[in-house]
Amino acid sequence: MNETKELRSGIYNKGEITLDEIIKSVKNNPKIKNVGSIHVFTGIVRESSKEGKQVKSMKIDSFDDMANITIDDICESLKKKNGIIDVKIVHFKGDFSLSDDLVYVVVGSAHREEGFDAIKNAVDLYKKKIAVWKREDFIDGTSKWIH
Amino acid sequence: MNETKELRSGIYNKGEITLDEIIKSVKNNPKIKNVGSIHVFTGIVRESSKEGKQVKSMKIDSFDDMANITIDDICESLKKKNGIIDVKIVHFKGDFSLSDDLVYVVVGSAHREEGFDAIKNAVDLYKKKIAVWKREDFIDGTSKWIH
Amino acid sequence: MLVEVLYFAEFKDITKKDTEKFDLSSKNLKELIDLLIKKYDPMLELLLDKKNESLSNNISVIVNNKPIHGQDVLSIFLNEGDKIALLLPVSGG
Amino acid sequence: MLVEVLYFAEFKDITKKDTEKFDLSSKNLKELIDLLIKKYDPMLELLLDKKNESLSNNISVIVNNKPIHGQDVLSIFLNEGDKIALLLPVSGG
Repeated sequence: MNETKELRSGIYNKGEITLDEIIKSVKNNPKIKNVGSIHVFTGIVRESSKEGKQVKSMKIDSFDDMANITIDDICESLKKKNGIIDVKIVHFKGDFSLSDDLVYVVVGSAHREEGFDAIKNAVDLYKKKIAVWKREDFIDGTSKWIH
Repeated sequence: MNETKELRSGIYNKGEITLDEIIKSVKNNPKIKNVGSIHVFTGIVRESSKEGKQVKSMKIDSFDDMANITIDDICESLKKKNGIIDVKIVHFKGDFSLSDDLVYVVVGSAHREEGFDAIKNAVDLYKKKIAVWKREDFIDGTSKWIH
Repeated sequence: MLVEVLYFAEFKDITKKDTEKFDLSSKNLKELIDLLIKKYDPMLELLLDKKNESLSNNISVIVNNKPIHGQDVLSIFLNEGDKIALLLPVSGG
Repeated sequence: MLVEVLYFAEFKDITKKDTEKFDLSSKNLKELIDLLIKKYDPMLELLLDKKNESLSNNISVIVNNKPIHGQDVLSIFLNEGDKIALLLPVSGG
């Protein structure tokens, strides 16, 4: 009897899930024997904004219902590709300090080539599509929602 | 005072280091504030060999001295690329079961594009260059060193 | 007729609320947008295009978790209890 | 003159050893290869080319952790205490 429940992709509060738990969940996939590589992308808070302003902290807001639907769509569409066994996307919301983890994407693939393609794809898709917004709070006291 | 020592890339016995420790070491890099994404590749034991034979277990042998030199070279050359802040490669040796972790590659980069390129690069290079060999042990009792 | 507006990102910062109910007399989105702009000045620039005539191209309208597409979004009908979200372009972390 | 051979992969399986010392009378690699093949039959196929004349293209020679390149590898000189490794193509996990 395996007591580990499959971990649901989607929006979580900051720190509610560890990367380790997501990888363990991929390792519990019934098709894990077909997996030869596990790929991980972790987005973290960088100090320098795109315009070069110095970031002090970050706020992530999410329309959970819509974001969860889109995250599931992205994972399911990528799992249909040849050699992609599992895809998990966990995006956090809340208040973040420098270098805090914002998002985890984990892909289990038969061979590494498919895995590299799929994780890049997954990141591009969640950045464009899921109903999540980030606000950079700068050291000069100003703030900006990024679009 | 930060008591965490920088984790050395190289050859280790199976399970001697966890992925979590490597990621923590990247997060302790003095330039971590410049990092926006952390990329991970984990190679694990797949049940099906390239010729389709069913794998039961795997043996990894390593020429530690040479492999450690080459791993350092790969990490240092990639860290010279624009936007690449840290690169760690940990390759295990010993006896492995299905789905056991064989190797970790971790890249910390300013932006994700450089990170995706660098980790693919790192994996291609270690596969081609480091003095490590794998033997697949099949369920029919035969074995084969892969070259 | 009561409808509920869900606020995210800038809208949450402006209103300091997660959601808010509005009582509409007509049944279309335009009345709701007018009420929002009347109550919260900074919404004008976010919601309308430069001529203040139609919805900004930046805004996606979601009603009961369904995206609304089409040319004339302002004139779509709303129903009692609808949950409306007005979304600016997303920016995942 | 004693030299030490380091065994990896197939060579370790064949010899059941990590390292082994050999006493050479001449000072070149050819004598060592001949001794290895004489002691361990299966090494012939791994070490030499199809005509059994020169080292297989698959083999890289490492002496004291330095790769040896060049056309005529078999005639390179060895010194007392050298550590020699004969490597088949690598295959990281």
